[in-house]
Formats: sequence, C-alpha cells, structure tokens
Amino acid sequence: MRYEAPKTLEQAIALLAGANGQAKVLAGGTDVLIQLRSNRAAPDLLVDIKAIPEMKSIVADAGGYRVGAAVTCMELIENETFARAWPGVVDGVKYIGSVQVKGRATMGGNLCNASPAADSVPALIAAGAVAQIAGPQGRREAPVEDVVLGPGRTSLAPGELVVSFVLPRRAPHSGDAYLRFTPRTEMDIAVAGAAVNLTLDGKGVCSSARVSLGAVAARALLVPAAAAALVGTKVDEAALARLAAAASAACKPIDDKRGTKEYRIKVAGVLARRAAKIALERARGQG
Amino acid sequence: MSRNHVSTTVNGDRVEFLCETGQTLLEALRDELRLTGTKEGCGTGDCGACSVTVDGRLVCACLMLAVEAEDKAIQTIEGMAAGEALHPLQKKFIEHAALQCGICTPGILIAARALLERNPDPSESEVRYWLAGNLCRCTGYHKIVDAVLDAAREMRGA
Amino acid sequence: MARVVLSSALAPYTDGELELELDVTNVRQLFKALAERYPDLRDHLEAGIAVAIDNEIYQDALLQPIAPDSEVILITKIAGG
Amino acid sequence: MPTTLKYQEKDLKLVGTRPPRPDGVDKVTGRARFGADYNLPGQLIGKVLRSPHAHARIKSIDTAAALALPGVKAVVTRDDFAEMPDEMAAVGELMINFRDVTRNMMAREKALYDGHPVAAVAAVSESVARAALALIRVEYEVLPHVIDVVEAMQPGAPLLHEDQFTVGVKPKPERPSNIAKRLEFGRGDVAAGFAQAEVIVEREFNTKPVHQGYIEPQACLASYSADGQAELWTSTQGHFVFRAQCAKVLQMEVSKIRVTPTEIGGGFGGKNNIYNEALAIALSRKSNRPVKMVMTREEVFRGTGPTPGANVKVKLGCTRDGRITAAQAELNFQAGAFPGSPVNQASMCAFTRYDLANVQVVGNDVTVNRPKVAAYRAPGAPIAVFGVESVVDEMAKKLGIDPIEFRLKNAAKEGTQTYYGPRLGPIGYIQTLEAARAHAHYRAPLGPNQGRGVATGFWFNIGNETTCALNLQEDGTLTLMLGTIDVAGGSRAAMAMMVAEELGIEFERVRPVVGDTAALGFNFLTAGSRSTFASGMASVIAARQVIEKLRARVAKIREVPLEAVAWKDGQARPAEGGGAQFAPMTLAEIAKMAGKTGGTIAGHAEINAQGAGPGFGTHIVDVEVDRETGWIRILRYTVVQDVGKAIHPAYVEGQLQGGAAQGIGWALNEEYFYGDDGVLQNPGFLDYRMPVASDLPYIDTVIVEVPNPNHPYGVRGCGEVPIIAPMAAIANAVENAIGLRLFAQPFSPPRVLKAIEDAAAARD
Repeated sequence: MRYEAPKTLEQAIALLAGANGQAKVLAGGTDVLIQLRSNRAAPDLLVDIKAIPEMKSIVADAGGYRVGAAVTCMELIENETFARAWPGVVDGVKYIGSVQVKGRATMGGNLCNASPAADSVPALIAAGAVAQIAGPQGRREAPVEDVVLGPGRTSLAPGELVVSFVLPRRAPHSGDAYLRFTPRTEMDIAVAGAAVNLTLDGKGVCSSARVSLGAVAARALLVPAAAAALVGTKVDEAALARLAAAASAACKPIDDKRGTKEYRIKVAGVLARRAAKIALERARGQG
Repeated sequence: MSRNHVSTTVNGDRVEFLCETGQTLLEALRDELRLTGTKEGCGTGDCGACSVTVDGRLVCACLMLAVEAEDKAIQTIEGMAAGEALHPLQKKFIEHAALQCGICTPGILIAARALLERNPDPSESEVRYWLAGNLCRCTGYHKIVDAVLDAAREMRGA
Repeated sequence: MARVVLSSALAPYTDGELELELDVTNVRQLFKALAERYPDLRDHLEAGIAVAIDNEIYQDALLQPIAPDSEVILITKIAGG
Repeated sequence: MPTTLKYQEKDLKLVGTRPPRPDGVDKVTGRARFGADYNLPGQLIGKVLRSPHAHARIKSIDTAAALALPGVKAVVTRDDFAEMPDEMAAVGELMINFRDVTRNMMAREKALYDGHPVAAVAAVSESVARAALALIRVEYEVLPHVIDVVEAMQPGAPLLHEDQFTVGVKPKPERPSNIAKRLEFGRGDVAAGFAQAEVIVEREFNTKPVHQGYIEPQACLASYSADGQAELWTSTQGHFVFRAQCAKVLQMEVSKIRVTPTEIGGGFGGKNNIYNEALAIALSRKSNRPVKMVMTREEVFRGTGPTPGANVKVKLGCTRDGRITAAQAELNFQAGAFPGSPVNQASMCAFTRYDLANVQVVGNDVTVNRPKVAAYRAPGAPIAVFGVESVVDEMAKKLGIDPIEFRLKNAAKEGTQTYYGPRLGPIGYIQTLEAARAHAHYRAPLGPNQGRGVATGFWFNIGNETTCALNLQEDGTLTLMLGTIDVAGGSRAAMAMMVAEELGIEFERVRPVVGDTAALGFNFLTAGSRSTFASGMASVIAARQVIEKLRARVAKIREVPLEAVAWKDGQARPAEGGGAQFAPMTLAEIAKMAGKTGGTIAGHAEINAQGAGPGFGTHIVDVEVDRETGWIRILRYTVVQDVGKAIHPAYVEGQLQGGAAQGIGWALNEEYFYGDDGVLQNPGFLDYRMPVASDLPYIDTVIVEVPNPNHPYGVRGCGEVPIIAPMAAIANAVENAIGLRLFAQPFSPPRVLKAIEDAAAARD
C-alpha cells in the first residue's frame, strides 16, 4: 500500500485516476483506518487530500458558505459565524463521534463513506447543500442527496472526489436543526436522525422547508411530504403531528443491532417533530 | 515490504522512524518510539485511551496513520509533566483518587488538558461531554470529573 | 460426635441424606469419613466444598479442628470476580 | 500461623485517611507498565486464528503454507498440546476442569463458539503474523448451534458435548444434555410457605451476557529458554493461578515458570483465567524466541468473558402485613462453551438478604455456543437479584408498604439462618437500609416521568491463600512484598497503610510492591473482594512479626528483658511497669545496627485467610423515562454499603461508584448481538455500549462500617456488592416513573418503547 499526499487537486485526481489497482481517498481517516484494520478495505494507494488548500478552507461566499470537504469537524464547530448561519449543520457535525474523532473526521468523509447513519448528511440535505465534485472529466455539482446511492456506494465516478460543500445564502427568519437518537448520549451511531430547515415569512408562517431523515433507509432521505406538512402553517402542534406522520411514513428501515424497523419508524417521526421545534425557535430568534 | 520514513516532533523532540503505510500513529509511538504511555484499548477510536494532540488538536492516535505525522507536533502523556513537576491535572487526579487501574488515565489527562486549554472554566456537564470519548470502566467517572473541575479551578487561580 | 449438616445442593450425592453425626476431629477426617460413606460425593469434597464450623466458614482448611459438640455445615465453595 | 486475626478497636492514625496511592505518579505520567508495554529483544508477535463458526467439527488444519511464509517462526494447533485429564481444580475461578482449559485455549475436536482459537502463529511482525493466519486452511464441518439458554435445555437441542450428562439429578441420566449440572438449595417447606401466603407474586426474567469491559485487552509476553525455564509477563488477577494453569496444560514443573504480573488495566473477574499465556509459551518454546501476544478488542469480545445470560423465575409469598412466607427461584444460566457458570453463587445470593423460613432455589448450568463465561464482579448475583428485587418491589407495592420498610421487616441480621448453610455473623444490612431511608435522596421531589427505585445486594466476600513478606531496609524504611494483584482498587496503598499503622510510622516509609511468582509462595487470585481482607490480614501478621523481632533485638542491644521493651509510635521504648529504663530506639536506629546485631529483620505470612465478613448494600436511583423514545436517563444515584472498615475511604468510594456504573451499563444498554449464524455482531466498544461520562450523574456514596470480627481492622471487602443492585434498582425506578415493569435486560430504548406501546395497547 502506497501513501501520497498531493498538494493540488489536479495531482490528487491524476493519482486517483491513474492508480494501478484500487485507490482510496484519505480525508480524516476515521472510517478508512477502521476498514483497513478489519481488512474490509485493502487499497493499493491512499491519496491523502489534507494538503490541498481548497479542501481545507471555509469561505464565506456571496452570503453563503463554501466548506472544504477535508475541513475537520472541530474546525467547523469552532467557526462561530458558520455556526450562527447553519446551527443545524453544526448539530449534525457535533454528533460525529468524540472530540477526538471530530478532530480528524470531515464532512466529505462522512458523506463519501456512504453510511445511511452519517450524522452530517441529513443536515446538509435539509440545508440544500450542493457538493462540488472534481474528477478526470472536470468539475460538476450535485445536490448532497444525490451523492450517496446506498450503503458504501456513491454516484462518484472513478477518479472523482468531493471537493467542497456549498451552502446557500440564508433567507431572513430561517432556522435549521438536526437531532438523532442513540442509546447513549455520545459515542454512538444514529438509530434514526432527522434534520429540518425552515423559513418563516413576516407573519411567522412557514414559507419553505426541507426535511431529511437519516438511518431509516439505505441512504439519507429528502422527504418533501414531511416538508409540505410545515409549509403554510405556523408550525403548530397539528402541523408537527402531520410532519411526524409524514416522516415516519417515508422510512424504509432495517432491523439490526442498533434498532428495530418499528422503532426507527416511530422515532424518526418523534425526532422530526422535535427538530422542527428547535428549527422554529432558531428561525424566530434570527433577524 | 517497503517502509516509509517519517520525521516529526514528539513532546518537543525531533524524532524519525520507519513505518509501514498501514501502521497507525499509535503503533509508531508504542512500537517504533517505545513511548508506551499512550494506550490501545480498542483500535477503532471508541475508547480514547490513545488520545494525543497533533498540532494542538486532540485526536485518537489509532485513527491516524503514522505517515500522516510527517512534520507535525505531537504531544503525548510522556510530555505532560515539566520534568519532575506534575501538571495540575496530574496532581489532582492523584489527590482525588481519580484513577484506579490507570489504563485510561493517560488518554483522559490529555483530553482534559485539551479541554482546559479551550475552556478554562467548564461546567460539570461540559467536562462529561468533552470526555465522552474516553471510556473508563473502573471509576464511574465521578472522581475524574471532580479532579478536572478542581484542576481547572487551580489553574484559573480561583 | 460432631453434628454434620449437608447443604441441600449436595442431596443428589448422598441419596438425599442431609444430616448425620460423625466422630471426627478435623476437616480432613470429616472429608475422609464422608467420602467413605458417600462415594458420589468424593469428587466434590476437596475441590468444591467449604465447611461452616459453628457458623464460621472455612475454605481449604483441612486441618481446622472440629470439636465434639460442633455443628459442621457443608456448603459449596465461594469465589468471586 | 493463625488464619484469622480478631478485630480490635483502637485509635487509628492512618487507617481511614486518604494518602496518595503508591502507583499514582507512574499512572499519571505514562510510566506504569501494563501488559502490552513489555518488550524483549528479538521478540516475535503471536496471533490467534479463531473459528468463524459457532459450532463446527474441525476435520483438518493445514499450516504448511503459513509456516512457509518468510518471517513465520512457529505455528501451534491442537496437536501441540497434550490431552488433559478430566480434573476439577480450584486454582481458577468458578471451578475449572483442565480438560476444558486446554480445549478453551485451543479447540480440539470441535470449535464451540465464534472466536474459539484453532491455531496460533508467531512471526517477526504483526503484519506477517496476520498474513500467516490467512494462509492456514481449516476444514470445518459446520454443525447446528444453540446460544439461548432455554433452547439449549430442551431435549433435541444441538449438543455441545456428546459425553456430558447432567450432574446432580437422580437417577443418573441416560442421555447427554447441555445441562451440565443441576443444583438445589433450600430450607423449610416452600409448599407450606406458599399455602400460608396471602399474596403471591410470580415473575420470569431474562438477561443477556455482558462483558467485564476492562479497557486493557489481554496481553502477555513469554520467553522460553532451551533449559526448560519460562518467563511470562502478563496482565492478570492472579499470577500464581496463571502459572499453575500454564504448568498444567504445558506439562511443565511449576517452579520452571516465573510469572511477573504487569500493571493490570482492569479485570473485574475477566482476567482470572489464561487465554493466550500458554500459547505464547508454546510458541516461544517452538521458535526459541520471546513471543508477545496482545488481543485486539474484537478478540476480547469474541474470545473472553462474559458473564452469563440467564433465564430467571422468581416466586414470592407474603402475608398481608408484609412478612415473607416462602421464596422460590429457578436460575438457568449460560455457561458458555464449557460447564462452570456462577449459578452456584447466584443461587446462594438470590435471597440471602432476607430472613426466610421456607426457601427453594434450583439452578441449572447450561452449555451454549458462546465463549466460556468468566467471573464478573459478584459473579451471577446481579442476575438473580434483578429478578428477586423486582419481585420484592412489586410485592411491597401490592401490600402498600414502603419498599425500604418492607425490606426492613424481612431483613437478614446477625443469627439469621441462611438457606445455603451457616447462620450469619454480625452484618450491616439493616444499617444500610436505615441509612438509605434517612438519606436526603430518598425524600427528594421527583418530576413527571421520573421515578425512584431501591434494591439491595449481598455478597459473601472471601479469604483464601495469601502470602506476603515485609523487609526492614537498612535505613529504616520497609518494603512490603505482596502476592495479591492490585487490580485497580488501590490495595497496595491499603496494605501499606495497615502495616504503617501497626508499626506506628509514616505511610511513605512502607513501599508496597507486588512480587513475582518466584518471590513468594502461592496466592489465590484477587477476586471475590478478598484482597484487602486476606492480604491485609497477612500484612498485619507480618508487621506484628517484625515488631516482635524489633523488640527482641532492642532487648539484646539495650541488655534489658524482652518484657521491658514496648513498641509505640515507631519506636522501641521502655514498657510501662517493665522495670527497665533505656534510651528509646527508632526504627531507623535499629535498622542501622541490624546487620551487626544478628542480621536484618523481616516478617512474613503464609496463610489461608478465613472469616471473611459478608457485605450488604442498598442502592437508590432516580430515573426519567422519555415515553416517546423509551430512553432512560439516570438522574441521581446513591450507594449505601457496609464495608466493615474503609481502610482508604477514597478508594472504597471508587469501588462503590465503579461497581454501580458497571451495573448501570448492564441495566441500560450492554448486550451481545448474535446473528442467526451464531456469529457475534458487535465485538467492539461502538456497539457494545458501556456508559460514557455524559451518560452518568455523580454517584453518591454512604460508607457504613460494621466491623468484621475476623479482621484486625474489621475489613469485609467492598468490590463485589456495588454491582449487584443497580439492575433491579433501575427497573424498580422505571416502574415508579411510568407504571411499567421491565422483565428483560437490557432496558434499551427499543425494548422500553415496545413495552410502553404494548401496555398502552393492552389498556385500549
């Protein structure tokens, strides 16, 4: 196994595209190293992308943000202006393991590892984040919800990698939140997760919303029906109940050591409702 | 098997070692540099016994490749005391009986120091959540939390 | 004669007999007498049996004296984590 | 040599204070050396190949390709170890049969669980060793397996051992069974007792196996020399016991193996038996190189521990005024792949907190296709007590009696006849109940969906074989060589404190160390809460011997009669009324002259300590239940326990807090998940969910001290009791919070939510 740490995106793509045998991108490594240790991955080449400046930067851009895919979770959490703009995304990032793990882990890795339970992904989907992708054929963009196809599978072509995430400009009176359920308070994998991002009009009526669920299907889901339950309402109890029902209805979970199907369906609705309340509070508190 | 040459800084000392690409920083510290104070409890980032700082950032040494350590500044438990003078956290851990078997202690001390460097006056809850990545099976965490809070008090001069 | 009481856990090895009197002066003699009387009990005696002599428990104490008026209770050995 | 020293009340200077532990600085600086921290020049790395099947006949093992790999120096399989006789021995925990020990460390005819070792290699590096494992070809015939205890007890269940016939039933069975042993305890007439009862509660409970969860994986380093001597460094709770087991299975003389215990990174009963140690010596013998073997966390989960899962049935009968008339339990315990679960201890602990006329407990020890169970802190007791204390709580509620009051009405006390044999001596159960009832926690207000639970625990505590040596050094300091491992609780500090107290000197002048197996005679494990009791007693005996020798020496030096010399405050002084005046001599002064006045002075003790004092505890817990997710939050926890005497109260508190935390983890989320194929699905700390710091509140402790009359300082031991009550206490608290009783551990959110929904559906 060879290790390379290219300093430019072009070099990274050339290495990935030109690899003899299997090549793997190494960002934070918090998933990759575990796969190496358990022989679930045995690449011939590791391409460490942390020396590429574009992938390590957080840039405020036209009212929105561009977050490099290799920015660590702790760097993002410590960026106070970003946390004010996208508290729900930071909620998700905070759940990615311990402080130690977050010192290495990245949103790019969290997405491309393609676990259905990745904590930052529902929040990014709800935020309407777009992944900027580069590869041998050049650059392209894709909504975050289109990157993961199923457990361990992405829509990235050979040689492609996610460079950064673009989060749009925030409308006034907007708020987002992510909640997950785990048996322990920390150090756990989501049994279910729900992210809600909503915007209120001047009268406090929800004018737009996006709802995403994690760990309840083969990949994180964007659930328009759940969002529709909020739009046009003041996010009252009745709307929240419809949101919860729509969220539960969208689940296609499995039974495993982390939870049963029935449990995930039920809890996804509960979490969506609770996340929406937090998002609402945040939207109201925001000019 | 060809090995990689790595040149880095550990506890302020310039060191060099050879490692296989798949070897972790933890393995390099323990097996190549014989710095065995950093412990392996799980090898998967779930117990925190291998906590070290890399360029000031708290990480699990088992979740970082040794080759990634090139030109970094690494701090381990062996560098925590200044000569014979124990760090206030080290003193408070002994004073509060915050350690029993001691296998998690180096990792917890490194993690607690990283907390206090960012937040000199943490609440009980902040200490508990910050240390959630460090498993201890002996103490129930009670005396660990007390020791960290007391060390923070002393370091603030309060 | 010491009064010897067997824990009910030992009943399968003594045809249900749980109380008897034996003329023994220490634990080793007690075990020997019991092994002669109950062959099925033999394998359990030294490895798995403790005795309570007048309510004090003794484990691995073959030479512990037994007084003529003592009550000796055989119990299964105790260990721990 | 006496095997019991009676308790004497006296003014204490050191015992009961909180000096810093002798291993403290080494442990906070990274200098303390644990199992994996030892290395030798030229060492090889040993790794184990483990069965991927829960149950399979091993038809053949081909190691040729592995041996041919460059860097591989030795391979061992079943063929490298002699068949052991069917011989029970008390050298280990829970009684072991050497025939099973040799099969557990290396499968012979069959692999009996996922993770069962089938071969081991030694190679120049970890990566070469791993590559070699991949080259070993094992031909398996996969057999049907069984991992559930109730299923395993059915006729027709897949059999682990075709030659295993249930012991303890009459007539002797003709067909083999997974039930290795049936045992029955009792007194009185339970049928009559239930006939007298006005209220009867009968319930069934199920628990899953849980792991000890020590953070340090098993690790050892072995070096075998061509002259037939071996050295072993290992993380163990009992180096003498490990030596005995290795000598036996390797057919070596005991004295040819020298075992040096390393610092141990947690054990809790899980490091009472050998796993890799004999393999490492065998690999070293074959390769003529030192061999180091360190388990991965996955190996720890697949190959070691756990405590059993169980099925428990409890029936309790009571009069309306709250007097228990009959108590009955059936305990069906998983033993793992080989017989020897702690069902025996569990049976004896189930009801011993109560003064009962009519009791019957039946226990079954059942083999299943899981790792052989190991001891875990009060082995078996928490499982039985979860059932019993849940039923006791339900009974109290039915009768409208406060749960502590109900327990007080039926509490065991000095003179209570136990159903397993002797009468209880002086004990502090009632004192713990009364202290709990008086505690502010017991009256604190609760919010919605919050509830408070109480439960109690009992453990025998034990004594057993113990040795130590106390040597006066030439400057008047002392070294205390101990034979029991300081597993974490700070027993080195406790022994040094007792010695310093006896001698009337400063704690810092006694340096306690744990000796290797060549330094002292046999010591039993540190287990069963025995170390501070038994090793403490030995240390006191050694200290008193030293004092006698010091007095005799001073009498000679000062030319006065022995009776004229008293020992007080670290000095030899004229005895009051001794009739002779002389200049006092300090320990340092005597030590300085010792070499020229007859040689150095030492004390030593070789005892089989008897007279362990039972321990009792009462726990109070507050929980809050999230009715929408089934999540239980522990809000407040108080442990009240009689420890006899807390030599070092801070370390006693640590035992109480740590035991309670383990019990909380057991109750809430710890469990093994097996697939339909019998393969463990969560062999790691991510999905084996032990409590993290943010899961727990502060754990308050109240130390009750009712002295054990059979220890010079009144010590009972304290490590086992605190893990017993939490499961039941939390179940009782949940019932008080949401009116729902939990019958299956763990109380994980999906289960709790399902119980809530089922109850709601039943109401509709």
